[in-house]
Amino acid sequence: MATKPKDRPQAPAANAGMQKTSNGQAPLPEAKLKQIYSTMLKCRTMEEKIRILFKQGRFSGNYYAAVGQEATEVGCAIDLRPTDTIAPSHRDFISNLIKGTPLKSMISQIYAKKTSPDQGRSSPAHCGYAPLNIITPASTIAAQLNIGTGVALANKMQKKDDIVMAFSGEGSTSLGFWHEAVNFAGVHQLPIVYVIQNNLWAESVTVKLQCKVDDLSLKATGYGMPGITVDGNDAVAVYRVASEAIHRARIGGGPTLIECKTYRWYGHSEIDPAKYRDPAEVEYWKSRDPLPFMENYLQKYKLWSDDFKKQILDDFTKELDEAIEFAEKAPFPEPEEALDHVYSFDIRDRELNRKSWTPTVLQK
Amino acid sequence: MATKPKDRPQAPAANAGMQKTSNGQAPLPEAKLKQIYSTMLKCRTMEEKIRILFKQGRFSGNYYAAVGQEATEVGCAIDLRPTDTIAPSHRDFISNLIKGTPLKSMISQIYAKKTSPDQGRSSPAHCGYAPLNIITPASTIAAQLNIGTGVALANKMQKKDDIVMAFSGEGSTSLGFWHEAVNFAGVHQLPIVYVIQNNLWAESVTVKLQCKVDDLSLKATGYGMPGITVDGNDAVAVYRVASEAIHRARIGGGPTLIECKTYRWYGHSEIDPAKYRDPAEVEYWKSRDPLPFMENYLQKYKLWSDDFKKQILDDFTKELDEAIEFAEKAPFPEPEEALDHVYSFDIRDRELNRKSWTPTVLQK
Amino acid sequence: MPLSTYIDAINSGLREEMTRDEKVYIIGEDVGVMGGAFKATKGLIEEFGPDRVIDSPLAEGVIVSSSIGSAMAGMRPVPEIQFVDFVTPAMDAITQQAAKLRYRSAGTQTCPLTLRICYGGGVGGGLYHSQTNTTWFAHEPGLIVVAPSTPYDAKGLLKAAIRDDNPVIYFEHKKLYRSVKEEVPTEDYTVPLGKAVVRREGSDMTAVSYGYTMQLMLQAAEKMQSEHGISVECIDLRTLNPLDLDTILNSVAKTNRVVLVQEDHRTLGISSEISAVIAEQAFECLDAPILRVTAPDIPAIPFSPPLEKFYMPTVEKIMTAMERCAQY
Amino acid sequence: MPLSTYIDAINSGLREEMTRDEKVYIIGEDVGVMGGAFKATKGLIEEFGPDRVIDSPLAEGVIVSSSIGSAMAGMRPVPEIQFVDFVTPAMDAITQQAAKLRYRSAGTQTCPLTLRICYGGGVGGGLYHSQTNTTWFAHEPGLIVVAPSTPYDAKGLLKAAIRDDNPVIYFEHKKLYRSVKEEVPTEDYTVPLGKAVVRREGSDMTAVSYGYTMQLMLQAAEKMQSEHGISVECIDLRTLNPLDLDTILNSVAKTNRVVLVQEDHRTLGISSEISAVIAEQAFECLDAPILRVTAPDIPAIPFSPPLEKFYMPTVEKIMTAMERCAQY
Ligand SMILES: Cc1ncc(C[n+]2csc(CCOP(=O)(O)OP(=O)(O)O)c2C)c(N)n1
Ligand SMILES: Cc1ncc(C[n+]2csc(CCOP(=O)(O)OP(=O)(O)O)c2C)c(N)n1
Ligand SMILES: [Mg+2]
Ligand SMILES: [Mg+2]
Repeated sequence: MATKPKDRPQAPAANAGMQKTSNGQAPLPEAKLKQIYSTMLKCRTMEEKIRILFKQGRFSGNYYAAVGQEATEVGCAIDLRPTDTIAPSHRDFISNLIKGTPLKSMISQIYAKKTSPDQGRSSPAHCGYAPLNIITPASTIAAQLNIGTGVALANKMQKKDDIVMAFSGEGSTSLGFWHEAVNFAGVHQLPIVYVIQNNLWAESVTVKLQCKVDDLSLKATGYGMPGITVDGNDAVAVYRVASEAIHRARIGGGPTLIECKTYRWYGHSEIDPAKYRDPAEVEYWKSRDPLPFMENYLQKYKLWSDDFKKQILDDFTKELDEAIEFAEKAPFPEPEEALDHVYSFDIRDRELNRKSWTPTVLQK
Repeated sequence: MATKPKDRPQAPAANAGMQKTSNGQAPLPEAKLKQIYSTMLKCRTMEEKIRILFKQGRFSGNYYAAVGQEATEVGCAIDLRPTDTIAPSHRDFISNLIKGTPLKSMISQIYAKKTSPDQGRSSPAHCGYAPLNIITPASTIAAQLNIGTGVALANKMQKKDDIVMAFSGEGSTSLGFWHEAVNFAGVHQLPIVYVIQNNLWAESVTVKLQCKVDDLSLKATGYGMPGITVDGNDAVAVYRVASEAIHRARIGGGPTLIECKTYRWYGHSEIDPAKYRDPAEVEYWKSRDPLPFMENYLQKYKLWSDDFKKQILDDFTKELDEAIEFAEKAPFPEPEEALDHVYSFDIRDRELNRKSWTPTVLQK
Repeated sequence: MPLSTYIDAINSGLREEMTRDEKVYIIGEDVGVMGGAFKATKGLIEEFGPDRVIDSPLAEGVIVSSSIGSAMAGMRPVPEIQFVDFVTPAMDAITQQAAKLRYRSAGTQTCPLTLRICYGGGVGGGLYHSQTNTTWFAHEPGLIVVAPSTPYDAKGLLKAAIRDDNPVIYFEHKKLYRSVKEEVPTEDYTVPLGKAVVRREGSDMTAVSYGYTMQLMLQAAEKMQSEHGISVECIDLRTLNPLDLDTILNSVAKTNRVVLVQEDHRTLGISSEISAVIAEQAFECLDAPILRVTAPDIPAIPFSPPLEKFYMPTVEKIMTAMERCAQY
Repeated sequence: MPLSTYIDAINSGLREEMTRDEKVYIIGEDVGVMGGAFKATKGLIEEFGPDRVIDSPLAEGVIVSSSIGSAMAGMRPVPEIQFVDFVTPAMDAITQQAAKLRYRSAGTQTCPLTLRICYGGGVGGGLYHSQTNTTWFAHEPGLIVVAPSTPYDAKGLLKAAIRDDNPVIYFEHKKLYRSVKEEVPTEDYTVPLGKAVVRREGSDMTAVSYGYTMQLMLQAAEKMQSEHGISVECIDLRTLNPLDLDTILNSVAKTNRVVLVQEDHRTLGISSEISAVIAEQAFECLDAPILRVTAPDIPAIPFSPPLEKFYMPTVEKIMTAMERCAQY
């Protein structure tokens, strides 16, 4: 006989759980709401500043702004502990700010200076920070998510209650690596939260050509884990959904797949005019800017004042300017530092490699 | 706000479709039922014979028997046209028999003789046949399924109504390649039918460690295609489900993911005693042998006679013995043929490669 | 003949082949509406439509494997990998399927495809947008690997590749896209696969390279002539697999000295193979050690400008090696 | 000291390291209840439980990438790839992540893992169970690649690899598993990574190999002595990346002749690099061409016995090259 597949085993439970905490009955603590807003505002401020610096030619390379996606990034990552791990993609530079990487280190990364966490090795947006367990990203799509899955495995093995927050774009979900990692986390019930930032575009490719389904959290069905789609521009909704997933992961309840529907305001990178998009689509999403949305929310709960915003901006702008000045003045790495950190045995590297273009036999 | 994912967009439609044709209301034509049975019987007979030949040391290498899975293989592939393509895995040697590859070619493959379709290059169970569009398999899991997806793309581009039948085991579904191909077929609505033969084991690894879900057709949800799970030991049920999927693919309705729940009677290969399985599990599944199941079915419709079976066996055994004799007498390839078919320009290969271990400078 | 950049040569090569043969199609990330990350496929989706210029999902594996299948079924796919740094998901498709399909089926199933891959450093791309990785494929019998260094060859090799019955990996260097111009015929022509070319005749030593560093090598050779009166014969490999050994060995027999230049890091770059072939088959001809000018053995090109500069071969580094070779 | 096979040496090396350090764990296909396709991990799941001997899903990518992550987080994973023919899904994890993590994080994030990979032909495995593919990894700075040829080294290198702070790719040759026996200490010992060893001293020529063909080369050397009175110094590379050039160059300086032996096909096998290094740095020492004994350039080892036999290097083929080298 032909049988209809059993219904998704876990997703309903998760959704059910979601109802309890995420439909707005109990408002979040005031301090948390303010923290979410102020962090989003800082992210926005920093990235718009970085974009200007790029246009001014003050750093080389490129930058992948998450402007428009702050509610997702902040809502997911704001409550992480220092010992939790973030697996960021190319568009998650701001996750460093959220988790607490020093601004001077971050802006040094933008300038590829010796003072950056990777001493100028990766491209500007690719910032990791070991002291806070932010994985230094490769550009390879989904690579950090895979490594993050391994960190979650270690957490489980070591019986720690640290969790992993792994970001990916909707484009990433098509990649084989992505599938292997998420499936693995399902089998081993790892303490990890997978967040798909569905910003509708992977570079110039629409999500319609990426995947046949509309709600990417449906993919969770095939991995036997809870899946949920949330408005990624609503920081409070994201926060609630993420909190539940983080909590579940922490107490050994396994992984969750969250899709945040959001939008990338600008081009894929600073050199992409993004002409492939309908201007009306861009306008629509700009009208759903997560920042005013959150301002309204604060107003509703009488937590808002113009001064509150001004204070955040004043303080942060000062800090940011200092960081920029620091980074601009910081030295570049020395050329020969290119030979370091290949292996754990450093001196050997240099010896080995000097031979690369100066044959020893002729040096004598 | 947090939103519940929309329900699977296409699977219900498919299941609905399935109800109409597959719940046994209209019996299949008599000739088809007999053909299904006789083909299953031939597959079983051939594989049991091959296993004996292996034990007798009459061919080298190894063999991966599909004994126990004949209802799935035959039910899925029996109605394919010569111009349709099969993408077989290591366990689908019998798909050649079903599609019509000459027995002499098939048994020559077992013996790695010059007369095999690949002139002795691949291992015994890895048999393709270009005239009937059976892809010559690599051992790499899911590789044929990926190539088959490309054939389906070509069929669509060339506006042909040929389809592709791609087999994989449940283990294969964990692999990144598998995911990339199935997702791609969903996006492009390709004329392909993916059949997962869930025989509960991938070599020694239980499906419980492979994937968190029980019904693997649930994976279809994430790819936006119909998914259905069927009793893979019920040839008629499989046939109905496959026929609908094949039909849908042929008329441009896109891909389907079918999970056939079945069982591999013997070890992963002929050298695997499969001690990791509970004997009770093996017994249970042997009691669900697809062949007597089909015999009963024929009896129910008064299509059965002992003579019918005997006739099939007599004829086929004769043909098989001839093929074995042919293959045993056939020559091995000449050693230097190892150098052929590297590129389209054959002669050059030999010249190039003779240098490999006889430096020309010293030949003079 | 009009002057053309390297990337325009690729673009017009694609257009001409798609016009000539309707079985030719393109698939890859951002090749359609965006016209490619570097605009190599610009205008093609407008001309040939989205069925023949396919914006694929973000999945290099199926970009290549679907091309293998469609090629087997009669199409002539020209898949693209945006950066060779991201070719790894397609590693199985390329090395285990495309390279071995003809062989494993004794010639009964084949996959004539042309996989375009953008590679190379020197443009500030950093660790994951500057890699070379040609070795992985030059090492695989069954694949033809080409890497043009000029606009003329870029077009001619591309057209030859698309028409060839073997799987061809076509490496295009991003630094060359807009930095060199050359006369490129508007009439149909091809450049033969498997043939190196002597770009500059010389008598004192043989220098061998491909891609971007071929251009540097040529400049170094000119300077060696004008500044030191040393005549360097320059060979452009063009095809990295299978290698055109005759052209190399004949030149070495004439000059007796060899300098090999590659952008790739040192260990097991293509120069290693060329050196080994010469040391085996032209040993008698050698008057000096075979010198290699390569990048150092580090995992990839770091981003920070001083680090990238340190990594890349330069005209000066090449000249240093040539001088030492000559003085030996 | 008891005699041990190569595979038993691996098995007891794993057991000892898992006992010594509870951070060490194993992950791979069929490594648990089955004890591995070749029984390398036999008995370990019984001893250490399924949390430390993990039967993974059929997905080489995550076998390696999860190991990278867990290593970064303090574990000492020993993942296994069943056959190197199936390493391609892990190509990104190995070459782009494991090899580059330390580098891209300036040493702040590292992944000490030991990836065991079974490789090699000569056992009737056919196209997809016989490959070598060491070049892909020997070419990648940031990886340490070892390939033991004896039971003693198999155990000692494995233990050294597990304790090392770098990602180590450990190639084990399936033909060696049960074909050689040797005394292996029961006390703790390691064999240093990055050091080749002179297996046999000699004065007339230097021969270099690793893995299974190292054993053939040794036999050929014995015969050269007894049948022709030619004394061959045999070097076992043991580590393929980074290469121990000093041991090789010192030997060549003594013998002035070189034969390189590899099971891999010819183009861009490890012998190419060794030849290039010698031709560059020890040119003065050479009295004869550097000869390579390799498999022919075909995509993989075909299954049919006459074809496989044709492919594999043999003692006879190696002796032919040695004789020619001596006669030159
Ligand atoms: C494996 C791989 N293929 C291709 C690329 C090039 N690339 C960088 S970002 C990107 C699009 C990513 O889209 P998505 O996952 O949706 O993330 P978003 O940029 O929208 O945040 C592509 C194709 C890459 N980095 N890695
Ligand atoms: C990429 C890859 N990894 C590993 C293997 C080794 N291998 C061959 S068959 C097999 C198990 C396959 O299980 P499944 O897909 O369920 O098919 P079944 O054997 O049960 O028919 C494995 C691990 C392989 N052939 N390819
Ligand atoms: Mg996106
Ligand atoms: Mg199975």
